Amino acid sequence: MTTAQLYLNCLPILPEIILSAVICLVVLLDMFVPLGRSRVVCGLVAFAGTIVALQVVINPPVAVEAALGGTFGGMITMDGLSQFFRMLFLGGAAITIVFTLGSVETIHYRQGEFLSLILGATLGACLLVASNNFLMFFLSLETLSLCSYVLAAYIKHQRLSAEAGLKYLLYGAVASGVMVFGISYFYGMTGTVQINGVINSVMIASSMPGFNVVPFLLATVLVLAGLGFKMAMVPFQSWAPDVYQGAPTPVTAFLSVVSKGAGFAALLRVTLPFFATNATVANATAGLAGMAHLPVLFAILAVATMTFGNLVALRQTDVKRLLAYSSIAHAGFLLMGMSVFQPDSARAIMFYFFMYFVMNLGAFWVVIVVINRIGGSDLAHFRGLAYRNWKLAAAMFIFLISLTGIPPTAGFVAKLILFKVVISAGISAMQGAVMTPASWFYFGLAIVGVINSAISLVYYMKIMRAMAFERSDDSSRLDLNWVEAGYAMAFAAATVGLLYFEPIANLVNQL
Amino acid sequence: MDKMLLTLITFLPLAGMVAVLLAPGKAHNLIRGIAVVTSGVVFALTCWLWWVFDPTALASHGYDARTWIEIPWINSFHVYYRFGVDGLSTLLIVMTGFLSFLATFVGFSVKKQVKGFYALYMLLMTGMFGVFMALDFFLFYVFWELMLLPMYFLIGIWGGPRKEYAAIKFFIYTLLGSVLILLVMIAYYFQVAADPKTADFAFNIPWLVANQPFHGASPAFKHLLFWGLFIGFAIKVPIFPFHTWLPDAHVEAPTAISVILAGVLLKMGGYGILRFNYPLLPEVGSTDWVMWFLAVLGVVNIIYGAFCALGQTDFKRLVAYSSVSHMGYVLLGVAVLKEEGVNGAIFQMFAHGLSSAMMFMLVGVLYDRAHHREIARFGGIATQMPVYFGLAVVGFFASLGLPAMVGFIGEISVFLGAFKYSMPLTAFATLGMLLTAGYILWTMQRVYMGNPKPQYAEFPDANKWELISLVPLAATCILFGVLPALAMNIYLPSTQLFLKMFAQ
Amino acid sequence: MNELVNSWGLNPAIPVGLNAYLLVAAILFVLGLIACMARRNAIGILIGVELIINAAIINFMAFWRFGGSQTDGSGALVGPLFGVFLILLAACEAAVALAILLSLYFNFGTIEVDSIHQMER
Amino acid sequence: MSNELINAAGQNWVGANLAFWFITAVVVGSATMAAFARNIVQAAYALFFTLLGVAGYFALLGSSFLAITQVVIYVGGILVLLMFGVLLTNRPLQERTHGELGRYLIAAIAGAVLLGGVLVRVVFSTPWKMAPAPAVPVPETAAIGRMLVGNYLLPLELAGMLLLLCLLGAAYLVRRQER
Amino acid sequence: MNDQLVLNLACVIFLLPLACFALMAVFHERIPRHGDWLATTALGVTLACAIAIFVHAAMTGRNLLVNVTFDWLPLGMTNMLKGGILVDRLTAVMLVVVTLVSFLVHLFSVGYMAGDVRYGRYYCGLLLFTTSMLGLVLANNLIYLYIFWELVGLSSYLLIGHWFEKKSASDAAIKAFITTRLGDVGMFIGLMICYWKVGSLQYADLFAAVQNGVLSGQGFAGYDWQTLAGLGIFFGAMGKSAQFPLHVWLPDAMEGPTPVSALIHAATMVAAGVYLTGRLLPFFSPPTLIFIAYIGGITAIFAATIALVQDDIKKVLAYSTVSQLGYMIMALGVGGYVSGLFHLTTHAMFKACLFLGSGAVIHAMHHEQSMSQYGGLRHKMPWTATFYIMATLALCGVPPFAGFWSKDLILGDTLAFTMQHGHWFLVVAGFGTAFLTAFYMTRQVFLTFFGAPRNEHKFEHAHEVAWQMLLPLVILGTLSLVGGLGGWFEKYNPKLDGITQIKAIAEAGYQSPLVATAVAAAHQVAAAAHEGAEGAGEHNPVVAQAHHTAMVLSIVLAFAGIGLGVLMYRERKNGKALLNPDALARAFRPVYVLLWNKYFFDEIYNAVFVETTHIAARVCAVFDRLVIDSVVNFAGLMGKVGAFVVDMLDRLVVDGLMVNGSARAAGFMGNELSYAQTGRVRQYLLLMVLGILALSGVVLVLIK
Repeated sequence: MTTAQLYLNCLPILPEIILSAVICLVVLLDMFVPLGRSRVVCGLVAFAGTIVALQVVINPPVAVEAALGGTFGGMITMDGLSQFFRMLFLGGAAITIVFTLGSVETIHYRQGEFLSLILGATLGACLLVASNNFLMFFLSLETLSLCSYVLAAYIKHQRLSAEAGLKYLLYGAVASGVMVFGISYFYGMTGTVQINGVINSVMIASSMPGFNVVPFLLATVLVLAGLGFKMAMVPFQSWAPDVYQGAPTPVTAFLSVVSKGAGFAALLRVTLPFFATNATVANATAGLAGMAHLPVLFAILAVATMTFGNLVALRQTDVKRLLAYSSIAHAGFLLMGMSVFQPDSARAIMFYFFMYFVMNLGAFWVVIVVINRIGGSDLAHFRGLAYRNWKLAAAMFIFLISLTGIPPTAGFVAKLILFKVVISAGISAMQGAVMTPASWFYFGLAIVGVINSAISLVYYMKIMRAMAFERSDDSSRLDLNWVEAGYAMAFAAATVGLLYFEPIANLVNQL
Repeated sequence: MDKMLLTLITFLPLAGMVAVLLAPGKAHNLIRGIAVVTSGVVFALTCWLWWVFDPTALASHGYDARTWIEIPWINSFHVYYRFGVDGLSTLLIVMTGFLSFLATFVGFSVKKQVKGFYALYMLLMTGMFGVFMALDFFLFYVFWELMLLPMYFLIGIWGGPRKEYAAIKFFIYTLLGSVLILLVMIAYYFQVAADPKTADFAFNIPWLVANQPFHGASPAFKHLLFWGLFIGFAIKVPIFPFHTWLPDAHVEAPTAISVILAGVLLKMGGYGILRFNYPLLPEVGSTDWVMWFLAVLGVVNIIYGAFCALGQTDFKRLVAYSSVSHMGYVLLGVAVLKEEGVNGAIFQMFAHGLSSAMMFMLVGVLYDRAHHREIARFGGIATQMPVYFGLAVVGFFASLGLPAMVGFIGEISVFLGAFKYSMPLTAFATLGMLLTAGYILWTMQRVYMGNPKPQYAEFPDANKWELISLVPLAATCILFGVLPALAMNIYLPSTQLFLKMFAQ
Repeated sequence: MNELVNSWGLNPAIPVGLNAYLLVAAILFVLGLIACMARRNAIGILIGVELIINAAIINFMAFWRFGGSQTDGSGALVGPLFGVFLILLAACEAAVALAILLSLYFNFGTIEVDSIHQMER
Repeated sequence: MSNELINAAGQNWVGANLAFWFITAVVVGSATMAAFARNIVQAAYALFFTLLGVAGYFALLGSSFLAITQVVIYVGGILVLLMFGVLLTNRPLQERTHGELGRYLIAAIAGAVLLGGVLVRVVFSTPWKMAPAPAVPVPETAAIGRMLVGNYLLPLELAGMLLLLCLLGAAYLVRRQER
Repeated sequence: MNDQLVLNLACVIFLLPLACFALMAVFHERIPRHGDWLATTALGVTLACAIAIFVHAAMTGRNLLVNVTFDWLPLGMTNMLKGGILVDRLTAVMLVVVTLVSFLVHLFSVGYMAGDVRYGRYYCGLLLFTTSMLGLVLANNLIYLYIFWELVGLSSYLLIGHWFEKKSASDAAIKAFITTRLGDVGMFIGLMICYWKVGSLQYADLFAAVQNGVLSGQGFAGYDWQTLAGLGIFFGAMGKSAQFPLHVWLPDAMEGPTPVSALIHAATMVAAGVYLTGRLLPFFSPPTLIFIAYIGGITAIFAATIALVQDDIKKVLAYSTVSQLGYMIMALGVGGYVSGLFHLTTHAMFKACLFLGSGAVIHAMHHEQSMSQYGGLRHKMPWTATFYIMATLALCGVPPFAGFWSKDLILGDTLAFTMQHGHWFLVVAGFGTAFLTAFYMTRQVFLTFFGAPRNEHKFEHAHEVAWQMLLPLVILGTLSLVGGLGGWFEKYNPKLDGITQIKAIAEAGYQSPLVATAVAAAHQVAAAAHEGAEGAGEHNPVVAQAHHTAMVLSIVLAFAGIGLGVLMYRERKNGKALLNPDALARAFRPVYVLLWNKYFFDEIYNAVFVETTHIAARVCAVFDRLVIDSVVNFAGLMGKVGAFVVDMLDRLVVDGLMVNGSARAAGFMGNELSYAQTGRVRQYLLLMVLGILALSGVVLVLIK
């Protein structure tokens, strides 16, 4: 590979290169900057680096556009999907860095390592969504995972954090082992580890008569174990509540957004070719390519995930843990979109994720502030918040409403678009005005989704109730600094402002 | 300027909210001042709307052309920022402006968290105006829900002893209703957006009404849509048996909010039925059994609500049930699809807005002094508070439907229309007139009459803020009872357009 | 071709076939899972994970070997490359795991996973 | 097709096949022990033999490079790391796998074996992608090297980054004193 | 004096009290003397205007003076309820009656109500009443009539309940309002029929519709629309005029201040029902008229019997009023348009006088109303006694007092009708009532003014009343004497357009299937009415004969009644009457008890209507809380399965959250599911493997 080739090949991954450079820079800075200032200096550098990387993603150099499509011999691919998610991941990383600066949880611990691990995890996530090769895919995933393990255990003198690290590590190690075992079967079946190659040959083979679908689906299940672990999808969700609760809150926010997003991005990356086929459960006779099986599989997973998340969330009293279950439930909603293999549904998933990104980060920021100021994330700590600081409470209300999916918030739009996709699949499966099993299937799925939304209202309301209708023993005013209040308001404004979702829709439609 | 009018009316309260939020939390009078000024300006603007609105010159889509505003908003989803008014909405908007202005003064009795109260109150105003103006289904739905949230907190934080229960019940019920509306909206979206030629009209209410996208659909499906919308709106009205949220919410809400709840929010149900339910699905609405069923339901509402009111021991609860009874006239008037009935139903909404608001204010005045609402524990108030009693007579008799007051006009008009539809049913419904008189007089006797009780001897008569809110209502109650044409003329052409849909 | 897949080494003319390797890998995989689920000691669980990873590498190598041992083209050298990277990842994992376990040991005084459940339900 | 294979190679596979079975015996046996041994130290020792055996497989499958890597990194690095872990965290109390965990163990075994059954079924029923392989393994070390600086440059660099990060993280976590 | 001036005067008559009311309603606390002089003066001016119109009407030969119509309530683009003013001879008479009595009552109240706690508000009530009553009289359509009809109900309610500290007063107020509103509901139904069939509520349009047969279509239960509408409207009149069986409110209404009783419950408001019946007489179909006549007859005799035994001075007068109103109604029912309305006019005069007189007595006796505490008052208050006795004689029908002329006319009309068409009950009721009336009025006069004082203490403090109270007595007493002279009303009201219409209908061959017997009578009724209107039946020998007979008989009966009263209640030297009333009461004990308890009507109504309504209300309220709230709304909403789900949701959301933050139903499931989260990482791993297994199972199932 000549230098010129190398240069050209490297251009598309410029953001990742920048990230790597920033990682090194942060580590070095952390050694030389006086202790007291390290937090701010390293934080700002990391933040600036992330923003620069984000800028490069949004406005790629001209040459990148020329090289868009593939690089390093098809090792990675640059398309709308990867652009979109890289943007989200980098944004998420930047916001997590901000959260870290605003949180007191990690204040007594070294920042250089923390920030580099965040950036490292982001690097893994970015490469994951872009990778077109299972080796690259797995390696990126592990980069993300390994950094996350350490991050979860970051408050090393705290038992909860250490326990979170342990659970995350053990669960993740097994899950990724299972996943790589599944990947090996894919390789065995198709003779290649290029993702598009694998999928193409599966699709070709499946159109042949006598195609044996069992190994393919088994391998899919094994791979799903690894991705499902990242997405916190039932039945691979067990780790999530404990880890979310135990990890430092900025890390929890990161996990619930970037890590989960990486899982979905990877899933979309793997299944993307199917979305172009316009296949639905309706044409069940067309074998694997007709996707009679995957939609049902994903629908089952979706229903199980959202129902489990919502029902168990009902009994939670720790807001952080509650949000963990809520994020499981949201994974269920996202999976609902996966059961419709149409281009629109991929867009709807991305769209939903964007909204989820905003509102969930906002909610976690409020949790961070509450932990900072009141000292815990239990419901009791939220009591009377509306009277102690209305700005924070108002912001939290907006996030909770949005998470429930009630207008006028981003969450409503997200759910609307998602349900629209599911229902329209049901309608297109109808024959004239006659309902077919497939349309019943999709309508039923939508109804389950609506019921789940209603259930979710209950536990979100529990937080609202604690904040507005109850009083805390300590009713002194809670004075926030401008950062704390400002971020909360900014996220709240974004959550409401995203009601004007035209730009996001356009962004997603570029896929 | 006219183009901006609707936008201004809707979003000025939002600016007021921001101003309230920026004010220091301890400066209660400043906050109240901001609220009064904002709602006052908004009320002035609504009056201006009344002034510029010309009922005889409606555009082809049936709405006032001068104030009509339509801007693409979210192209990918065919959502428009589309505001417009016809006679019906103009009347209700003016009423809303009027009531929310007066309720601002009523809110002065709120002593805790004044800032939060008025901030949410302003937000609520935006929601209410938006609902009456939005002619884009999506936009309408957003405003519809927007109204729900501040209401939830206004009841839940500033309410009475069982406020939480009431707030949650209100929230759940109305949310349930709006989910049904949402489903119908989505159905229309799918039907219209499926065809690229019409996709851009997916949420365009005037277009949907004019083009009837489900014209050829199976009757069963149309019924599904109709009843989905109907239940969604019926919960808000509220119509038996979806009314049980109302007594709780009204009773527990602070007075100012009860006023808004009864005065404006209930009208949204009626407005929805008139604006969406019937025009979108006229074939269903004019089906024989549907007309019968809804008319009977309206009568049940009237009679049942009156009986329930008669059986109450809580003053405010009684007033709440009287709302159930009175809103039955609205349903009865609409269901029979006669000109008199529909006009009467609209007037009844207006009248009930004034009279029930006034009754809630009256109850609130008493509650502020006695801190309880048990009818049995009152007595002799008329001797203690003569001015207040004088106003109470006006308020209660307006609600009773006494001629020369607003309540009468709505009732008589609805009855005259309904009578053309079915004589026995209407004759039976007139029993409601009697029962209404029964519970109102009986209540007045127990609360106001009798020997003055020593524990209430210190009650001061109505103060100036209470008078500011009560006297204009009393005046309008009489004014529009004597000169109903003032209000009626504004929406007659719109009603005619509405009825044309059922002409076949 | 079938022989190549199904050979169990009984025919001296044919090398041990693919299925034999896959079977061994599956056995290792299952044993690894059992170790993960049954061991109370966290390091025992890590041992299980190593078994699973080894099983995966054996699969890759076997598929590579019997899929043509390509040395060029897009699928070239997938087996050894995957193997190398997986070993590398296992090393990273082990390092991180050890660090976390030590941190845990400082906090709890044990690494027996059953006694570590501060958070539940 | 297989005849062609033999003819072309002109090779006798008896030794290799015997080696396979020997290695298999060692690997399965020691892996079983690694999974079930009561003592964690025993399990670690058993793992040692498993890893060595797997290195043998790699040699049999034609990648001496990977076999050596396995021995050097896995046996020499990872296993030693694990042993360190065992020693650093071990207490006089030895691991037990009985008592109240018996039922649980059975569930684990049953689940894993069932999954294994599915895997075996799949292994035997799947038409794997096959191609005739060169009878004599080609020397692949140089090719791997070329690949690593060619198309696989990116994974290599990422792996470097990953190692750095793991080092950072691990070092941070085990450092006792903070600032 | 042209019609424009008449119209202006009519407007003044209506607007002056209204303006005065509005002013006083707001400012009565600040006006000196709470504005009593203002109200009285205003009424004086109004009275002058009314008299001007009356004189004008009498002098011109025309019946109709003013009929102005204007738009009021647009019910649609084309349907319009119109308002309007009508001034004809009947209106002119009514205006004078109303303003005169009202003016005098205002004046009387200055003395009677002096020092009352709500003095100003009392005058507001009087003004509101007067305004409404004048509006009622001036309306040229049923809707305006209905509006003011209800408004007089309101003012009646307010004035009866003037002393609302007394439970009995507020009870009576409610009873009055509800009972009359019950009648109004019927009237409203009649209105609706008219609007539905005719499309207008103008009197003129209604009469035209009757002539055109618009209302002759088959209606409900075999009756035609005209009958139904007529019955409905008459039901309203029954309520307002306290006709059997809606009479129960009027005696109770005596809880109000006595001047109010005089104004509202004797002279004007209760007569509104008679006015309405007379005004719409051409509109009523023959069966309706028969019904009206019977209701009137029953009421007349029925109330008179109750009045025989009452002890409360005002109650006697109240039942007397009911009885006399029955007279008027009966007269209208038999077609005696002139006689009925004539009696309305004269009755207003002497009954107002009686009430004000009783008010004076009550005032003098320190609000003692029981006649058993009176006696011998003529010595203390001679002027009052004089005019009270004059009014009594008028009521008894002694010539030449006012009552004689009108009552005689009624009896004559009834007799003539009966002689021609049967229905002897009416005659019996009419003459019986005349006798009873004379008797109980005599009883009252003797118990009150003659004999020895039975309560010495109160007697000692009794005194003649002030001039403000005496002057109205003088005026009204005089009018009782001269008010009916020569049957002027007959001359004044010679020809009425409506009456000719009745004839037209009758001649058109009216057919009603279910009341065949009534048909024949109806023809005759119409004819008789026509004849009567044509000048006291000079052309018809039967009618002429009837009138002569009736005159003789009525005079005889009046004196017989008075004589019996004297025998029973005039105390001789020994303090005993010739006939002992107590002995009589003992002899006819069951009858006495029945009468004393007013035929138990209050008790029956209470048990049947009031209690059942309250029970129903309570049941509804409880039902609403318990049943609707929890089950029916959801069952109705989503059917059985949906109900379960939503009910669960409701319980979980509303109750669960509200009570203690633990959701119940779903919370339970969540609780169970949460056992999966044991916190043990090995179990997590096991779950993962089991999950993979399960998914594999799903996959295998999906394939097969």
